[in-house]
Amino acid sequence: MAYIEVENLTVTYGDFVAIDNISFSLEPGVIGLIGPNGAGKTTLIRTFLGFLRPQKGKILIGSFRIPKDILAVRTMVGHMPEKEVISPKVSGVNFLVYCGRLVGMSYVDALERAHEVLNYVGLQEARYRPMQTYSTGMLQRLKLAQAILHDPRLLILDEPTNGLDPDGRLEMLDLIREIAEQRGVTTILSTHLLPDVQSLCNQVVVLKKGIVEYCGSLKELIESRVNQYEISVQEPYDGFLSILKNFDIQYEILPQGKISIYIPDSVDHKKIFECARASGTIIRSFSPASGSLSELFQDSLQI
Amino acid sequence: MPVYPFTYRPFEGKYIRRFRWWVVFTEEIRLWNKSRIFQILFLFGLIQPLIRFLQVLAYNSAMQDPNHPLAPLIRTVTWLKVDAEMYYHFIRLQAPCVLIVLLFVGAGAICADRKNRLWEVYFSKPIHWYDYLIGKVLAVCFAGYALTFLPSLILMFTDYITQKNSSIFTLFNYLPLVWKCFLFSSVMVIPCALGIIAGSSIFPTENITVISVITIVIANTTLAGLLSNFLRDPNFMQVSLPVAVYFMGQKIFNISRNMFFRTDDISTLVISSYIFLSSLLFLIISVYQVRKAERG
Amino acid sequence: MDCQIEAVDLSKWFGEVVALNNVSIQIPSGIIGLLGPNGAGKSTFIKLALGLYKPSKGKILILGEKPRNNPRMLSQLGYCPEMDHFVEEISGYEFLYWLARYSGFDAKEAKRRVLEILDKFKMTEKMYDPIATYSKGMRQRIKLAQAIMHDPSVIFLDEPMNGLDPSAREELFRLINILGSQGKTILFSSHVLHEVERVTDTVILIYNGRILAFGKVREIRDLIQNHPRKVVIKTFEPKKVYNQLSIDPNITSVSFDTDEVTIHTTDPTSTFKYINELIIEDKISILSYRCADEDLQSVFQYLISIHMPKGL
Amino acid sequence: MITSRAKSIYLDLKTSFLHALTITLRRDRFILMSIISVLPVMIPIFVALFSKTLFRENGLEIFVKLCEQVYIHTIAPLLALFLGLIGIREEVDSLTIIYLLTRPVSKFAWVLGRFIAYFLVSAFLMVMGIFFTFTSCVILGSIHFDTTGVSLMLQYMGVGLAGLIAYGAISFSLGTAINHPIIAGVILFFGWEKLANYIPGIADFWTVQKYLDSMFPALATQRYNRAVVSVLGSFQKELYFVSINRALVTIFISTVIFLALSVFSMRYREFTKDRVVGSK
Repeated sequence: MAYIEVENLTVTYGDFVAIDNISFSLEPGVIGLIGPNGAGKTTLIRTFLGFLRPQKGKILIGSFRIPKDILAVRTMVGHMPEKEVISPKVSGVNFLVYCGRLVGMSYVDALERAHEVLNYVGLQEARYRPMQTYSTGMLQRLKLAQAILHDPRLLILDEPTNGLDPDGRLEMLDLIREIAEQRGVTTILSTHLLPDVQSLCNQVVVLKKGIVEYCGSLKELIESRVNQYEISVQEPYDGFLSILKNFDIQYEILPQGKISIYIPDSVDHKKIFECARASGTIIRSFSPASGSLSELFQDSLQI
Repeated sequence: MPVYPFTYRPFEGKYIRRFRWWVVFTEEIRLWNKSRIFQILFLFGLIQPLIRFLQVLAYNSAMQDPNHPLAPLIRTVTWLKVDAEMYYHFIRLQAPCVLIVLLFVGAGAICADRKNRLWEVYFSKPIHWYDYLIGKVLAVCFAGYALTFLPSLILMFTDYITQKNSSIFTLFNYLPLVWKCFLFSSVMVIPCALGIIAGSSIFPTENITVISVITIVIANTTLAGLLSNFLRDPNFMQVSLPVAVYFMGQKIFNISRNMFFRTDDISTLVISSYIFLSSLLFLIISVYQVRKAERG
Repeated sequence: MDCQIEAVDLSKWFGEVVALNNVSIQIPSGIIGLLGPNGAGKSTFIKLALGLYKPSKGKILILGEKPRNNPRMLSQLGYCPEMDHFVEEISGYEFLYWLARYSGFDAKEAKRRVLEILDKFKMTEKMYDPIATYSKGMRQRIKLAQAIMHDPSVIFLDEPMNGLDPSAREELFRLINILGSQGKTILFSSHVLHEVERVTDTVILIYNGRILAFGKVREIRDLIQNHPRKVVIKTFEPKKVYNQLSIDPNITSVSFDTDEVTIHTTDPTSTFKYINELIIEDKISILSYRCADEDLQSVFQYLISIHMPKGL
Repeated sequence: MITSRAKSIYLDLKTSFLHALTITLRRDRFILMSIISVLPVMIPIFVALFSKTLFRENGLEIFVKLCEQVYIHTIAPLLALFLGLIGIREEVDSLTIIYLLTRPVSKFAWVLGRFIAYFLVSAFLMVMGIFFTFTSCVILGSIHFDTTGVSLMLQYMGVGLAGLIAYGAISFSLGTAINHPIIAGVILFFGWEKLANYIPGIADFWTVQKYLDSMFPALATQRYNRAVVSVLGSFQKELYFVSINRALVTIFISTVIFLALSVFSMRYREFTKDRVVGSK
């Protein structure tokens, strides 16, 4: 059952073709929309919301057609815009109340919901302060809060973890996961941070220069590579690497101090620990790797 | 002891689909009330109503007491008299305050939302462009009425209760006056509000909106003044929108003379259509801008 | 130690909110990461160093001089701000050209430099388009271009990685490394440790307006490695792992679930060593294990907890 | 040392001037202002079309009124607000000013360069406007292109330029020093100045308009009385009349003071806004 269907969609700004005749269909679930800067992710989202008129083609979300049934779509959609949104003099809770009332809640409902949602996204203490005193992370949370305020069926998040510190990023991802999985909200997550996609999404749409490069489930994209492990080792690990080389084990150094190791089928993974002991170092984390999306991303897109 | 989950829960309430503009309207008003500058400007605009209030009190108390020491004085000074014309002058003299307050209130109404990228949030909610626009325009108009029509109502009520022979039936005598005050206030406030909202929807920032509206008002009035001056025909003053509004007020209050002009030979149809058409133009501009943002 | 930036009792408050609280630090030349969560005071520190703010208390010296209202000093500084505001109608070329002129170059030199830097950033094809049409990455690049265009000796980059895709990040890392190898001092703020780690080994940790630590990444890594922590082990036989691990004296608490065991340890190094031994000796078989709190926030919390009196 | 400092200030001044000039000339509001400042030219033509005789009789008065009421009392403050105040305010509001603040530019040179650019652009518009008005009056036959006519025109141009300088300096200091400058500017230039002129002798010493008025050519001022000037008011006006020299000195001094004020606030204000967080 396809939830979102896009057929032959073309969107242009004047002469510039932002989205060039794309077609895909997606099932409910968490959908990753990935691509480099300027690939047309934001344009696609704005078209979904009816801010842009498509040049040609049609979009179906559920049973609603865009742009014909745009108001019905907007009732069930929560949108978290990419850019910083700020209403400087207004406090967080008042902003949310206003948003809720725009959707059509009564004042009491909106106030109740606003407080609940603020608690939920972790803005308890800042709720009465004007928004101009908020930090980037807090504004980001507030943006998420206004998107989930009215209990949407479809959540569109444009770069939700942009500008957040790692802690905030993990919290944001947890929030999104909770909403998406426990509440069964279909979520479109536009991002260029591949770990986010990897940890959350089950389907991806890869955009590049306005063209769909890949669309489908993430599992098919990343077939699990059985004999590959990701480990992190206590520094210094040069000795460890040279021992690995002696045993003809291939490795690759990843960012964040991690090492990716490929072991032949004949060798047990205990070998790695033995090598570590031989070089006097300690393995601090160990997990089977599932093929990194970032490699794939960079391979297939050549960016 | 049952423990209830403390997490995100689905919303089961009802959505109110109608009168969405009311939300925008109340939010706007709530926002200005927080601004210190707005409060100062508004209080400044309430100086004249206060003076008029004292005038009504003094006049009525003096006129009804023949032995009052001030009575002869008040009887001789015609401009202290409380009658329909006083309301005309009251509203007329409020005009500069109305312009300044409406500029403060309305200039940022739309362009600030656009600059702060709030449109992305607001229009992703199920709200029509016309709800948004109506809310904004009405809020700005409300500020105008709060400086003209509402004080004049209060003045009338004061007048009514300070008169000795007032009864419930004399209250009905005020009805035409209420209507006239409302008409004149509307003629003054609505084009002003629409013009400012139109400016706010075109120009990028609040400052540019203010200066452009002021430029248009001043250029328009100066042009009219020069034409009437050179051509020795005061009626050319109606080319100026503010003066056309004054003339319209004179027509509404049936005042044929004022300090400089005779308005008998000015056609009501011409000025009213002039005011109407310019308001329509402003409205079309702002509708075009807002609709473009909402519907692509 | 050559001291490029020196802060003495530096404080800055806005109204009653303290943004930076009594900071004293001497920063040597080289590439230095300014690390801290959102709202810790990184931006405020950079803006004070640039003279955009007047210190509320204390002073800040760059190369021995106060930067505020000091044109001679400012010609040595480059700044890439965090915020994303431009005059949108003008083109990227013009934006850079006038800033180059303001830096004191004549028309010919300014033009040469702008073209050179645009070429370096691969933006020549869109340089005459208005900035409003640029994508996020291009806007970021143009901000960087204006910061390094005039060959400053001290460069401040405020959250330069924000919103860049992976390939653009790579390019930025390369650029910072090149600039660093030319002997410039680069102070760049970030909230992601491994980003900083890619380009430098010296960081300043800043938290709630105070400098928490200043040193090598290695030392911070060691701190991460040595402070008490939580380890999550995934296995098919949690009971067995539980039994084996509860022997270790360093482990303060062990708990297990259907397929995972969570332990808290006071000496992670020896605990990891112990786990490694167990695996090699085939006493337990595991699927994976990892630290659950190996990030900066926990380091911050830990560092604060060291200095905090126990009563609090 | 001193010479190198002076030279660097001169270079900053030049850059700032050229920059301000190029950005001002390309703005939409420059086009709008040039249309507005040339628009009064249509009035003599319009009047002439309506009645030839009227125009011939009062042609000089028409020119004088156009210059005084339109150009000097209205267009000069408008130009100051439009090209001076908004030019500065735009940078501050969009926060692009911090790119400038981190450049090695002396603030004095920056303000002065901008001011000169503003003055040149607006002076160009004003001079062109007055010149075209004069020409159209000459062509339509009310004024002759002789020494009296030309000197009248030149005098008005001079007063107009003095007005631009004074209003411009006030706009600059408003734009750099306060947060809602445009409302303040409008109230000051179109509220206070007009109002204060009805209370001569006391309040009008604090307006620019009084000093500009006193520089008007004598020939013209004798010819017309403003409609609303009361007898008392005109008496007071004569009583507190300001001589041309004094007016010039006052305008010059106030310009210097206001420009110094804006340099001062450029140096000591913190233009960048930071969102700070106390406790999370």
